Amino acid sequence: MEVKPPVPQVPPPVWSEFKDLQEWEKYHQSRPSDDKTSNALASIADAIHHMPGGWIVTTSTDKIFNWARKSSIWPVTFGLACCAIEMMATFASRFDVERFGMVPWASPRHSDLMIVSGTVTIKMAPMLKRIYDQMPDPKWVVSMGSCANSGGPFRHGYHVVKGVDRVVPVDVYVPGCPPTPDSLMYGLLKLQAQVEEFQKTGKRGAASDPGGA
Amino acid sequence: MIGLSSYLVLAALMFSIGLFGVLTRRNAVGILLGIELMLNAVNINLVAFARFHGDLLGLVFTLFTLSITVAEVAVGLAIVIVIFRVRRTVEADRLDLLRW
Amino acid sequence: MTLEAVGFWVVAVVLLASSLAVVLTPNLFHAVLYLAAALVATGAIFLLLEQPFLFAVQLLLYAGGVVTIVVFAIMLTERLIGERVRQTSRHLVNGAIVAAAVFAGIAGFLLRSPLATPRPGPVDDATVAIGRALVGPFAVTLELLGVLLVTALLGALYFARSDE
Amino acid sequence: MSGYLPVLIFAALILGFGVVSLAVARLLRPSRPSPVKLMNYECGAEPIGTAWVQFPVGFYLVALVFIVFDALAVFLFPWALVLRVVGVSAFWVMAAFVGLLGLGWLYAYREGVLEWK
Amino acid sequence: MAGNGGAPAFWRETGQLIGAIGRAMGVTLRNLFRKPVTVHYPDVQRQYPDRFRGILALAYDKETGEEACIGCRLCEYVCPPQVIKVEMLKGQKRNYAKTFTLELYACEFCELCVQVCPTDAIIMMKSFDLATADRRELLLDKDRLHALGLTFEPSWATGNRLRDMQAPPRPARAEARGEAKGEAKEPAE
Amino acid sequence: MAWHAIEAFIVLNVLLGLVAYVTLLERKFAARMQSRIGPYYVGRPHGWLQPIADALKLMMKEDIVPATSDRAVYNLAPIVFLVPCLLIFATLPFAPTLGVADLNIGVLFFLAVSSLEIVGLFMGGWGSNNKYALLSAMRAVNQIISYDLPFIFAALVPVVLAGSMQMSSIVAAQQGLWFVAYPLIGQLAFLAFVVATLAAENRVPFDILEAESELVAGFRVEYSGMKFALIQLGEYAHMLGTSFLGALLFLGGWLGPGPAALGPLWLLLKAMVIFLLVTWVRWSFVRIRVDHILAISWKLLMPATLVLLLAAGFVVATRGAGGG
Amino acid sequence: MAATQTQQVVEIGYGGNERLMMNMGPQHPSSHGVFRMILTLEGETVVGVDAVIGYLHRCHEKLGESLTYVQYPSIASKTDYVAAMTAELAYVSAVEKIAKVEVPRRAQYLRVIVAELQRIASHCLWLGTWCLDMGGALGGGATVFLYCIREREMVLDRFEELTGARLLYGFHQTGGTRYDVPPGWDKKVRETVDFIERRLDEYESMLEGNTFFRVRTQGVGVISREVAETVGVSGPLIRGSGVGYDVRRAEPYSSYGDFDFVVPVETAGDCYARYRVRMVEFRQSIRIIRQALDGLPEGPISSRPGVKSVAQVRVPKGEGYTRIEGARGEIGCYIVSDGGPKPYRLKWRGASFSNLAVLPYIVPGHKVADVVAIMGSVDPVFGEVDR
Ligand code: SF4
Ligand code: SF4
Ligand code: SF4
Repeated sequence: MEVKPPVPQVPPPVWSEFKDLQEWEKYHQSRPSDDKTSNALASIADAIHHMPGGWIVTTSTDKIFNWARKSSIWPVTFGLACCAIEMMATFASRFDVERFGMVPWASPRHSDLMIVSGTVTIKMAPMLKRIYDQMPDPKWVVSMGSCANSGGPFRHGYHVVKGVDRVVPVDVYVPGCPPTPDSLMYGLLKLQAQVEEFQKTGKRGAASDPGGA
Repeated sequence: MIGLSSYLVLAALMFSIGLFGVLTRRNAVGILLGIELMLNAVNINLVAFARFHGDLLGLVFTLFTLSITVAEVAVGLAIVIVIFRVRRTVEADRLDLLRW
Repeated sequence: MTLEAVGFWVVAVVLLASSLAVVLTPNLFHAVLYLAAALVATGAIFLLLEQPFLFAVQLLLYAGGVVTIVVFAIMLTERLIGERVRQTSRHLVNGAIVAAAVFAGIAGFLLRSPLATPRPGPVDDATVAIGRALVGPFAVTLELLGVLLVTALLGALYFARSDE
Repeated sequence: MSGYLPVLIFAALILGFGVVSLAVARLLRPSRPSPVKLMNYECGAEPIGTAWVQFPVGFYLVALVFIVFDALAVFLFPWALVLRVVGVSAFWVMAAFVGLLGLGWLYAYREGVLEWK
Repeated sequence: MAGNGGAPAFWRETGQLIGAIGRAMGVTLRNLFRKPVTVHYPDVQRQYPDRFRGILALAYDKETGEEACIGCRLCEYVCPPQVIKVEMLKGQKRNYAKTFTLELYACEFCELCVQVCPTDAIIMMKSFDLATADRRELLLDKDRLHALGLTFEPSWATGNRLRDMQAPPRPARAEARGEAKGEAKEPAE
Repeated sequence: MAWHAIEAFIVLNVLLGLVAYVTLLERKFAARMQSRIGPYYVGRPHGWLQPIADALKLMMKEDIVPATSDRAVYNLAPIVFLVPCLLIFATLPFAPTLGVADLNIGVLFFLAVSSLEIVGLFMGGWGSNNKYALLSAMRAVNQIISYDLPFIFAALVPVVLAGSMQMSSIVAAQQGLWFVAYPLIGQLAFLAFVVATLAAENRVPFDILEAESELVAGFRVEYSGMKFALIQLGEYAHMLGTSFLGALLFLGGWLGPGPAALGPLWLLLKAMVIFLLVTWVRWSFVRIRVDHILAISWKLLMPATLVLLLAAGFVVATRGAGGG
Repeated sequence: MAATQTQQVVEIGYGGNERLMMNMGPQHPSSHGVFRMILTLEGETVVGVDAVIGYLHRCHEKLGESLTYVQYPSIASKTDYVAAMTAELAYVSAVEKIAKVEVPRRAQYLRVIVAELQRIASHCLWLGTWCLDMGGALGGGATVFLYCIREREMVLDRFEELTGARLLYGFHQTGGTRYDVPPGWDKKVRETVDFIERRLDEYESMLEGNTFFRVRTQGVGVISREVAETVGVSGPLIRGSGVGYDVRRAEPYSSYGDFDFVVPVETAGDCYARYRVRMVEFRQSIRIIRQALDGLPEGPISSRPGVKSVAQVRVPKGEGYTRIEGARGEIGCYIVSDGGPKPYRLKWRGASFSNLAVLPYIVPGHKVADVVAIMGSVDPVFGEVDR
């Protein structure tokens, strides 16, 4: 059969027709940019960077640092609803995220990543925010499943937060209800790629990069 | 050269500090801490004498003192606990059980 | 200065500082921690006096034991937060005077008394010697100590449990 | 004495390692405290009251028994070294000592101190 | 732990304990020598079964190569979280979807839209790999849906097949439609 | 002096590397036991860069001092915890003449220093002003003191048999027969030693201290970043140290076939055997409740080891010779 | 009766110690979701427990009233998301009851097969998480957890082959099921259950005779028969307390009458009894699955045509309540219909919700460590509690 492959793109005006995304633009949390290193180090690095040849030092150390961050992302075990069961399956033997250096920890103080797995309700949101706040910087959030992305099947409910990004800044959205462990792992790899890109500016992964992880 | 007298002075200082603690602390546990310090000072003395006189007795004696101190603390604290139960306080000023 | 002298002064300073802290700090929990420091420093003094065995015993008995027990006692009796932790001390001046007087007395005595000239320490392995003494001449003392310990244990247990 | 010099150096090195690594980390890490972040962690809920409260006596009783037996352990060390040279008499001395403390243990056992509740 | 039922009970319990310790450690030891069940994800992809319900996509008509959706909006109506928006474009021979948007970030992957679609236009893919850093990217428009349909492998289910399978009076028709092609591909573990 | 410093420095560094890789070993071992693969992609194959990545990352994590904590105590605790945990290696020789110091009170030094650990632990638990942490610290102190005694008594058995507290002479006394092979006494003592090790290291089934499911992460629940790393390091170092001690006391230390130069390797191997044994147990059991833990220690293990010790003493005293 | 009992336990061991209020949850490794317990502690002993629920209130009942009979089943599975098949079944059979729809035998057998497979999967998860609670994430508990999840994956694979989804299926529809079995599926199911049956022995050898495990569970969290009946717990909880109540037996639905199985009953009422009950249920489920696979009739899988439009299913005026023996107990679904395509009123009776109500009766007096064991043995699912 003959097909004319259409160009994949999201025409911007389309969003405006969706209340959800209008509100997303309005409410979603953005992240402060100074959570990477101490200011002292930043200024030192800046000084080195401006010395002749100094950029080699700074970029390579930056590479190493980002590699370390990327290779040891510890998620906090935080399950909310059905997606949490799949998250558990992802941590379990068959999918074993420890291969990527991820060790689930119970305390947010030891963790770098919060996988919001499930429906965030209005009652839960402050708790979630607090746990997020209590994680030490730099930290990341993966929104797992439709509920965390936007409220999902329950988004018309009166007690459901329409997307966890209204509460905490989200780095990766994983679609699915629930996403299979494979897709969560895809999302986590995607996150790793983002963390690796987490350059001196503290910039997170580019928005317009749907393809490569 | 650090001689015997240095150790003895050190122990004496420590003893005085402990005594000061005993006298000034209000809290019974605090007083016990002071007593601990004093006993330690004594131990230092014993060991120092044993060392500089080449005498084994001091060492054995220290060993015994250490153990006895332990027993002392245990009983002392138990008493403090009892007092606390009875009086609901461990402030030494108010411990006038023996007065009547 | 020899190494030993340096060691002595360092340990002495640590010891006295932490002892002072024990009696002066308003926070009882901190006082206990300072006591632990003082006890370890005392152990170090033992080490300087070439008694490693006593040093180890000091650590084993005190750092592990007494501190534990004291901490527990505090937990039982006094809340350490809020107003009550800042326990004030009483008779500060009087206490200082008495303590100073005692120290002066001792120091004066020390200065006057003829101290024997230092002799080399006891046999190199003091532990064995202590062991011999314990099972030999001091055997009875040891048993008496056992009686004492048991009595203390029973008494303490009895007191602490009396009205449970 | 001099045998302890390496130990001392070792201890100093360890201390140095701890301090230096903390210092390096201090240089590297970001620091963005906020009131919520500095709140005590309690499963995401707001902590109710303080943690510093009194604890029951059971904790103390165990420590008490421990202390006494720790004192016993202290005497065992020199004893262990001289057993061979002194012979059976040494054994009996210590056996009696242990037996005495064993009585205390028995009492504690009977009293249910070791139950720890 | 020491039994309070006298000496025999004590020894029995101790024996039991030792046996239990042995057994438990035996189990872990046995598993130590089993092959790990882990699927080495980025290196090896798990084989999805044929009916896998992954992300949604739009298909082209098998015969004509035209886009299959006729904009009938049945899927829009049936979708429980109401994530599909379709506008119909009237044509001469047939109708088209003028716009077709799917808010994948709210979809619950219930396959109802696939089931109701009369022209097998909306289908599901055997993949979920659409994780993204921007939520707006999960708003799929028609072009994107078509592109996804070509990117991933479609799963078995289409509207007609699903309805055939459920149709009460004609059980034989499902087979005739070639339902059974290569179903049992997925290995047990 | 300089030589000592260099030697100590080398030992410390080797030690830190060893500890780091012991964590990896445990992770891989546990993963295999659980039908998993464990760290793999960080330094493929088999994630040999994982410990380094973890350490680096933890170094770059923000450090949080809770506002209501006892700041000084909280900040000092990791170091106070770390020092004894690493200092125990000071007296462990890796070969007859290799090590920081082969003290003549070796075993006692080890026990005394490692008993200091609870001070740091309690400081951490107390300083955090966190309920989980404090509860965990209370439990931990209780547990550690309870198992200290069996541990001491079990470790004393080889001392009695060898008639010395010096590590090297204990090993030398095992020339003919490893103490673990000493009829009855050796095996029982080794068993008690392993159990007490499990408890002293807070390993499952005795891990009520970190009891993830009850107390989230135990006394270190509030620690983040490098302080957390130091605490973890201390725990693993203690674990490793105890394994080495076990290898020296019971498994004949560096004795083994082959030239003497292989000694350290043998020792490492034996220590790893103990370590893996402990790990194996750890990943096979559910946790015991705290009161049972104490009951096991006080009612069973403590008297048993004491009796065992006396028996060993009797044998040595009557026979006048140890080590078979 | 029950009240006095609680009173009794609360008063033990108050030795003038201060009480500590400690939060457990909502983010807690052992809270099994988003449950918050405010424990009042005395040292380590729990003297009071305050349960806070509602962190996962997802407006299920309201949603059920605004979605049609066609749409809701897939959302019904999100109530008890660990055992989605049974939750869906409850809703669907309530609709069928009001509409008086016959369900073909093949569909009934399929429903039984998936329900029992689901029970196995759910119990696997229960055993795993329970051991995780008791054994620590860094210990043997984690090992059992991973083993259980490993075996659960096999069941999920079967579900995935059947419906395409791993956790929430949308398998049932009014009048039957939506999916027929793919070729070769029954053989694979047989292999799976055989395999799991063998692995069950392995779990039991890790736990059953293990004294560590027994002291953690025996005599812990005892639900007396009276309390069980007063509070209205169901499922393994009530069967662990000596009441042989099982909806599959008491009121057979979906052809459960055709099968031969045992309803396990234990009388001790403690965590260990509940563990035993569930372990037997594992095996009984396997037995039922084998029987159902043997007798799986040919024929249509649905008595109604497949979904073609949103308002396809209309139900006459009326009301109906059905109950299903879910993995956690009796799941009830009550529907009032006003004759339209949507229910007028929908009410869930979540098994976990009623089971959770027993906590204040059994938790006080235990240690903190026992709380997690009790929580695990109650095995709540918060989608079902908060709905
Ligand atoms: S996205 Fe789906 S699976 Fe995940 S929590 Fe929401 S309803 Fe449950
Ligand atoms: S799968 Fe379900 S939720 Fe998703 S678009 Fe289709 S009908 Fe809507
Ligand atoms: S996808 Fe199918 S159901 Fe939806 S509008 Fe197009 S043709 Fe109609």
